[in-house]
Amino acid sequence: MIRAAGWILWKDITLEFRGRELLVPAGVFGLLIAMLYGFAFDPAKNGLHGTFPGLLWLGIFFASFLAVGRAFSVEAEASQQLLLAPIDRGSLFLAKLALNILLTLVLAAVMTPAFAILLQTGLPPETGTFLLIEALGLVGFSAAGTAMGALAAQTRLRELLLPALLLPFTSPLLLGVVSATKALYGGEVAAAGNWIMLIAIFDVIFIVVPVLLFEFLTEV
Amino acid sequence: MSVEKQFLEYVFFAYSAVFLLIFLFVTNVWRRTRHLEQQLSALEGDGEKES
Amino acid sequence: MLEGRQLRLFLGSRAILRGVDVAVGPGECLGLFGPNGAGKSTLLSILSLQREPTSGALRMFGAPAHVDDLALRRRLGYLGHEPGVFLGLTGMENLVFYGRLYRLSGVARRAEAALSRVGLGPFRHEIVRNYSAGMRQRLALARATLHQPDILLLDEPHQSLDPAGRDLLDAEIRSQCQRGGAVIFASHEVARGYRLATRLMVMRRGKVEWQAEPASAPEDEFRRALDGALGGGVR
Amino acid sequence: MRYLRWVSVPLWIAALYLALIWVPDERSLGVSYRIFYIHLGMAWTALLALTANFVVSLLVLFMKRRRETLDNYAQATAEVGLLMTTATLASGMLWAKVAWGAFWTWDPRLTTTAILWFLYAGYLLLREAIDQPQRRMVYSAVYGLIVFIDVPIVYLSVRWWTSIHPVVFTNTGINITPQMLIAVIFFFFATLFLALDLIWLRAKQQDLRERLERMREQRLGELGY
Repeated sequence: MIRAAGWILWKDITLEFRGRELLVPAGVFGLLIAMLYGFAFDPAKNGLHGTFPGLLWLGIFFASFLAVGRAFSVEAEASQQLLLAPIDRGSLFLAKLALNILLTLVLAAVMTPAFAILLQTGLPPETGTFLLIEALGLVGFSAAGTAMGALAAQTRLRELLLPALLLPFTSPLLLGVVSATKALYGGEVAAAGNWIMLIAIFDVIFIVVPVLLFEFLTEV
Repeated sequence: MSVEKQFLEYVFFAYSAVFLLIFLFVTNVWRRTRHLEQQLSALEGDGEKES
Repeated sequence: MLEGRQLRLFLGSRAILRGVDVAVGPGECLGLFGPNGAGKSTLLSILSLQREPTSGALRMFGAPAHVDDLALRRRLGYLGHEPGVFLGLTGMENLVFYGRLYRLSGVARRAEAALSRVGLGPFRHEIVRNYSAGMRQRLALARATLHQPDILLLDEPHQSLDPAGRDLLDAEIRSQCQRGGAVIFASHEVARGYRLATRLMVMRRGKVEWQAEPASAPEDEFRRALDGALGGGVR
Repeated sequence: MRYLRWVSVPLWIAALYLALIWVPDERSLGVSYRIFYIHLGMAWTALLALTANFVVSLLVLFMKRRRETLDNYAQATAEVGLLMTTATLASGMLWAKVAWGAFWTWDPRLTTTAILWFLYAGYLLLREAIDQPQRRMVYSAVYGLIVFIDVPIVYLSVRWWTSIHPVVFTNTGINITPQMLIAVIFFFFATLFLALDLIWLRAKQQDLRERLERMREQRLGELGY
């Protein structure tokens, strides 16, 4: 199961390196968001420290939508044959999950510094903890996004349906990551720890439940 | 305007809002059912004519 | 090798297959013919374990066949309407990828051999997006036969192939049968299909209308049966 | 099921009489607290309808037979659940304006209920967007199992987190007078019967649609398509 997932991931990364169909549009969109926020909120005059965590995470989530929504469409050209191969259905989910985690991590790595510079807030203190929050948050977002992307890919509306399916689920995650980041800016590391726990629970639920249910989805 | 009267208005709004929602739902279901029944009887009618 | 009895498929209340009996043995090549919407592709999708029939019994190699039987999937090869190859990978990479999923040994060697067999040897390191439709179909054929399946299922394989490619495909099908494998193909190619198949089956509206062996049925009889199926509708 | 309405209508009349006239005004909120009855009835019924949707979704995935009928009920329960959640939110917002001075606050219970609304709106959108009946059935069942996570969270939210939303049943007992309890019970059963009626109506309509499709199929067959 893991080996097959590895090969599918290898194929997707090769495709992404050659075509750059996911990262480049999503990355450009992410940087544009930072710039537009800068225009709209005028960071020089009103300090944005209070709202920065919310702005940053919404930006990352919206940009990630573009990448996560397409992850299953990449397969569209050959999904039939891939499903005919003697591989466990769970491995396809795992491969897509790993791909989405990588994509969103790269996006966040580009967007976070850009946001910190353009909105003139700087990174929060306890940068190590902040990176942990980013990693866990993006794992959760990718897990939920992969599950909902698998559902949405088979509908008439395709990616258009994804926001309506995914955003309500990610609201507790958004609350978690924004609150944790805010706590870091306020210097309350213990409070951030509690929020990190919530994010971790979200991650576990959205990795385990879809793996269990994915079998049903590929049957029809 | 007394507070009592304002309270009464809110109660009225709340109940009528809920009833309006249910009314809209029911009429929608009924309208669609009617439509389906029409289509069904048209199909059945055709069948009898030809056979 | 493969036997389906009274296969039925309903999508909601729509009947796509209405009780089809189908069987192939070693060395046999069954040709499915009929108008669009007759259920040929649906039948092939059931036989290739993409979906379960609503009712009916499907057996392969002497045991009941189910969608989730991974060992069984390795013994089937399927070529559908779409080539099922990744446009961003080279021909070689495509075959190696599929070979890995099928857990073949000596993947690179096998892929090279398969590519030169379908005449794509010189183009093996070129990205598939630059291939023509005929080349993609040849690659798809190499992909479907890479793991040397016992049963080969082909859905209108002649489409989008150039004349040389068609001959190549026919040779591939014949060698599959000579090896003791079985082939089921769906086609609109009347003359070519008649020559190729060891048994002919004409379907219409989810049922088998007519079937015979080419040895006992002259080609014009087959054509009459097919015309009946094609013209029986409203067209 | 056809006699449901003969119980439902008198129940509604009784419930409305009890809640709007019979029960005396509350001390601090006066007449406005009477929104409470319809709010509570709708809220409980909404959660029950969505729980029914969860059960039906489970059955769809694990039963072999009669799945199409079950699927009709999945559609019906989700629609009625969403309708009643909407009614809960609408009546709740009006009451909040009176009691808390604002239509909306980011209280845990309000937040989780708003999320609930979006989740089931998504459920219905998903159903709408899949044409192939088998796939619609399985996909929406899987989604229905996942979104149900929020239903117990809505119920428990006031108990887990500090919330300004009032709670009727707590570990220590019932927080309302016996008179109010009688009206609450009547209102709850009135809305419950209404919900059953609506679910039945909607599922029956789906049955009709399927019959129509079969009929169409058959007629097409007769015409030689």
